[in-house]
Amino acid sequence: MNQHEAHGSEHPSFLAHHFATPRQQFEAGKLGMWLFLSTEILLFSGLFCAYAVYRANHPEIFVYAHHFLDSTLGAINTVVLICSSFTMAWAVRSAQLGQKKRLCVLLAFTILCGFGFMGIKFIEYRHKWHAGLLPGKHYNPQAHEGDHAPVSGHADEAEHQPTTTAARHPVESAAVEPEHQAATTPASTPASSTASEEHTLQVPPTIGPAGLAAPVTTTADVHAEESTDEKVKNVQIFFSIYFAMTGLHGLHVLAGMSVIGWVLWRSMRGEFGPLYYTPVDLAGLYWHLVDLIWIYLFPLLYLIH
Amino acid sequence: MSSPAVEHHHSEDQGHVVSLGLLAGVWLALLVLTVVTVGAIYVNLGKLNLWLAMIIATIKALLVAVYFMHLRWDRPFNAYILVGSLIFVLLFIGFVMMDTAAYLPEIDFKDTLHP
Amino acid sequence: MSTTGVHPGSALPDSRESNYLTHKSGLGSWMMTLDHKRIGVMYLISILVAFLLGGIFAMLVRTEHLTPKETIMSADTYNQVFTLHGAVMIFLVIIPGIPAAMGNFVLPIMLGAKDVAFPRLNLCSYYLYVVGTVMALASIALGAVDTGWTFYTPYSTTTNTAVIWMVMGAFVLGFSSIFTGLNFIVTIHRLRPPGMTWFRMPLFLWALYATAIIQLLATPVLGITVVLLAVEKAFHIGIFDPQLGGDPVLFQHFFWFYSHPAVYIMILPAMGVISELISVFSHKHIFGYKFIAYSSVAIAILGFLVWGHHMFTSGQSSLANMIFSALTFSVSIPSAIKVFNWLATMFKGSISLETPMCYALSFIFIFGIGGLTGLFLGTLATDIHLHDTYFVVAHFHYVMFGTMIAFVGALHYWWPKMTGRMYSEFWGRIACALIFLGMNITFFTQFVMGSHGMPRRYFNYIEQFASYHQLSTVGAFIQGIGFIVVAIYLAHSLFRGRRAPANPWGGNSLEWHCSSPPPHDNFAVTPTVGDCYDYSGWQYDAQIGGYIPRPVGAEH
Amino acid sequence: MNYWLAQTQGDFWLPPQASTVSAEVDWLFYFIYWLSVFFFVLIVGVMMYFIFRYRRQPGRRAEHTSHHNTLLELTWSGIPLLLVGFIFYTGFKSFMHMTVAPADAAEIKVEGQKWSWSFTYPNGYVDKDLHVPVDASIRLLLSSSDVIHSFYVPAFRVKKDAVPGRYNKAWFRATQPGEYLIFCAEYCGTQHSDMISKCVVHPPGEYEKWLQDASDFLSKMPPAEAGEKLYTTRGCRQCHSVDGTAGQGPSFKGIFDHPVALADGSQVVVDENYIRESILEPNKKVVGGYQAIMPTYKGRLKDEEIGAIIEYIKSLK
Repeated sequence: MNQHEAHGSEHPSFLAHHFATPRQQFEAGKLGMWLFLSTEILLFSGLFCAYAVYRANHPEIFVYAHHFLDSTLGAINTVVLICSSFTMAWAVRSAQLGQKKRLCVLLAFTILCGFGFMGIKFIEYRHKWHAGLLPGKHYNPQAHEGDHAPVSGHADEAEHQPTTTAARHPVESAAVEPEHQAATTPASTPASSTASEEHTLQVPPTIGPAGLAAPVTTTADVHAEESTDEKVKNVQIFFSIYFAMTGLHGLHVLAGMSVIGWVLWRSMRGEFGPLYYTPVDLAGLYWHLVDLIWIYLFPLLYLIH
Repeated sequence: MSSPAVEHHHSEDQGHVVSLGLLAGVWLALLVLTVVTVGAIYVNLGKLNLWLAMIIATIKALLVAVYFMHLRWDRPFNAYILVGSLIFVLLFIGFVMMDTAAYLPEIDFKDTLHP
Repeated sequence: MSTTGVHPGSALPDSRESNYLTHKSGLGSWMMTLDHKRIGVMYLISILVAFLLGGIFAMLVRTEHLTPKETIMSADTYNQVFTLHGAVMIFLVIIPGIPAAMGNFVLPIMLGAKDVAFPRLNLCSYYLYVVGTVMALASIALGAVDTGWTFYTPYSTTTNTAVIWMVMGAFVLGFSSIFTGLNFIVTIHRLRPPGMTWFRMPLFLWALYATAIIQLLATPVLGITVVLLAVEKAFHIGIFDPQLGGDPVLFQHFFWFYSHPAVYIMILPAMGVISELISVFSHKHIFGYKFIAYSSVAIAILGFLVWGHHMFTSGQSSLANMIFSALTFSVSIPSAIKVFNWLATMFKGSISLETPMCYALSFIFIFGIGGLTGLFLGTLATDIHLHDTYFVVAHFHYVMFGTMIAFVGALHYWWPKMTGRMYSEFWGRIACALIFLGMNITFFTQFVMGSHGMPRRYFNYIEQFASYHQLSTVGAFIQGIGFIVVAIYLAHSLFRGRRAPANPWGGNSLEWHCSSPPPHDNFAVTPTVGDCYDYSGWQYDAQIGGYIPRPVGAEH
Repeated sequence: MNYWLAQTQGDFWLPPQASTVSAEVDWLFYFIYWLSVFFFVLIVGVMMYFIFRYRRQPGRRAEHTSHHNTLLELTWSGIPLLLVGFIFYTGFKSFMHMTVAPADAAEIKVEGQKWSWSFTYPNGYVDKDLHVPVDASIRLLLSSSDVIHSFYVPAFRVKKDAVPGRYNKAWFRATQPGEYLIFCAEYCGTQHSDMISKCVVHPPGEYEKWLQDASDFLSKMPPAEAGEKLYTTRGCRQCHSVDGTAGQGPSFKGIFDHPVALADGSQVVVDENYIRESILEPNKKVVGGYQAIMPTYKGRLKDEEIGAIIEYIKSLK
């Protein structure tokens, strides 16, 4: 430190006063980010713990309920996130090499992937909203007919709006339904729109050979749904965990997109180069962690055997 | 770490620059592994399916952490943080699962009396 | 060993005109400051205000118990008041107390750094503390909280009170705590000046480092727990609700995975302070430095493995009971190591009973009782009888109040450094004696009634316990008077106190090498570091009422 | 109420011993106690001695001593380790005695609710107090219908949480006839501290008589009084007050013979038939402003019992 202070004028503008060298500042930032990532891992560990406990003790709930998830969409989202991670890592490389234009393009593409991910998530949530596949008390597989779609695609909002507050307007939703189906679920046919399904819940088959997920058709009785769900009780627990996990993860995706947006803005101003690219690197670490968590969420929630 | 020393004094303040080929390779590997994960559910291995999925996910996670997150060229301490926090996660989940599995009969017993 | 920390002269400029307090003035310069010392002072003020609140709640609880039936409040009010007392004292006072207020102020100076690694994050963490505090306290106006600070489900999810505000306040406070811990770890790793090796760090820094590990790894689990609780309460998702297929005991696992390690967030920094005080006021090198340092880290790690001992009667399986009980005892060993090392430090020392040392010795006494009564509670057979009685209440107050004692001791120790003023030693010792006496009267009686079966959180109690409760209340009032005395003479010292010398106690860690109060960026010249427990380089100077560097070559 | 009707001694630290495990627990308590006293006196004694012996005096300096001594450190780590190892082992052994009930134990179901206990005896009779014969093993099957409670009898050294959604088990064998207090030890709300019941330990031979008498209450008591007993023991009290305040369900006070508005807008007069129907099919005609959450009592209350409850409601003017 002593040496450096002798040449105070050489203190670059990006170097905070209490650091002696850019290297020290960079490594401090990196260590700080890794520590923060460890707290994120522990934050998610609570949900993984809840998942593990209920799955170990009641595997039948998970086997039954996961058929309601569309694993094609899950797989697409996995690919989207992996691509975004790749472009993010590439962006860090571009920053290191001082390729400003490429850096901006790659960051923008990464944010775009984030939007794609959230868009698909929105479609999935909306489908569950319509089908009444909601957490806890709101789990009501018959309620698919005519509930309002959530106003926004934000993970938490979809999760947080109790069904009771949504007014029923069959006419409006009828107009919405086919559109979202056609646009979003090419490979599967979620049971959500036809009137004949008023009391019949058809489990959407997952992708691939029919042998895997033979469509289970259950006749759900309004008064005693549990007895007809093939004796599978407490299915709502699965959806509580599903929404909690993907919801929290979705929030992290949004946070990551905002951070990358901020980094993108600074990149466009030309703040980063071979000497200083710490924010790009740290935002990248965060984004990769979000990807990492999804890598586990995908098989745990969508691919249950 | 095992990284070639040449890379390091490339520039004191710049850190390691990962080659584009390596990044693309990791990316492709991740995509292939995703396909493998999805494909693996068509093979019926009973309980092993879960473990297989977890092993593949862990390989993917390692690829991301080691290459995309630069752990290979980073100070080892950052890797220790990651591993350390995972150990605490396992402790947490492990203890809780051990206990809930052991008291499960009390809950099921109640269920059978009051269905 | 014989080298003093800093070569004399260079480190003792007269900074009366320019120090961190006078560096800039105006409210804005405080609100937006990035200086760790100012942030530490702001934390200190906020925490003292919270302590006043928590203390008032405690007094209300004790006053209510003057008679077996209703004395001054209804049962519902009582339930809210003890909840607030617990939540305020734990989340707002004891957890941030030593690390965020004292640690922020002295950690970078002790280390020889100019600031913590991330000053902005540090300020952010302070404001998160403020926001969290406001949210938690807003619950009073929005319908209060009556769950106890443990928020056990399904009570917390069914009660008709503002639990969501309180738990979301705890969530925000958790992030404040996480950021402080993160800052400390990075600072210690990356900002050590040349010569400051790991084993030259003062033990207080080791304690803060160990604390920060817990803050980072345990607090996020509290975060997810309270978020799930809030979501459960608002939308009935049922993860903890048996009616929806959930499991209330699972909540207890989640909660204690944080809240047991949190106990060590509270006690470890206190132990770090005591290690400093005992050595400085015995004027003797700390004994067993490495064992004390390692025992801090050991406590931090082992503290994660014992949470189940809060759940011996909850329906946790016998297998888990056995494992958690066995692991619990493992924590007692590093704690015992520290106490024995402190005693060995005093051996053949030159012990002066200045106010901070009075607190340090009180801590050993009180922590001795608090630690030893932990044995009753870690033991399965006796815990069954004692669980959820006043015995537990007394036990954790002996430990937690020990932390407060250490906090007040630290406050007195670093007060001259922070404010540049000395306080009255006479009143300092009187107040310490009052607090010590009142504390023991209050809580020792609670051991006796607890072991007789008086359950905790009782509004009414049966006649047989009346005399114990009344004695306990008398003790509480004595403590209250003690704290009022402290407040008065400290406030007085701010305006009328004697100017503090740079090194009033003869300590040798780096904060005593810079002026009182310290200059804006701590060290004009980065110090070279020696053995911070070697006091031979200082001699007392009666004229300035403090220690000055011993002239080179002088005999000692 | 006298705290220890049976036996008022007990000592400075612990309540009287009235179950088979008490002596074992107390022995361990005192073992830890005296060990703690020893270490505490040692630590504080040494500390006081040092404060006095090495107090700062003019002309005296701190002496230089070694800064560490590994052998010493290992000694004062090792000895406590051995001691706590012994404490753990003994504690665990006693705990297993307290946990595993003998095979011949009679079973009583305990249900906690805000804010009372109800005890279901093997013959199906439900009482708000616990009655047991002396020198007989009793296994308790604990549960809760709302929040967590904890069953605690200090004199028996027994405590176990009553958790909703599951059965926890506890057992004891009382050794002294008399009455003992049962506390709720897990915080459960407004009247947590009043959730106190009695455990009556009957001398040999009297328990059976008591149970027979008590089970016969329907024929012995006036119907309204029997109804009141059922009201407190069978869980009506949790939701329905008798003083006019609205709980989870409507208050019983002055409800009989009066019309109430139902959730669907229609009206019904509260008479014998409506009450009977509401007990057996509670969610058919729900009073407006309340949720349909009451469980059915079909098969859980006998016809005479329903009759008694109706009489009790009638009596609440």
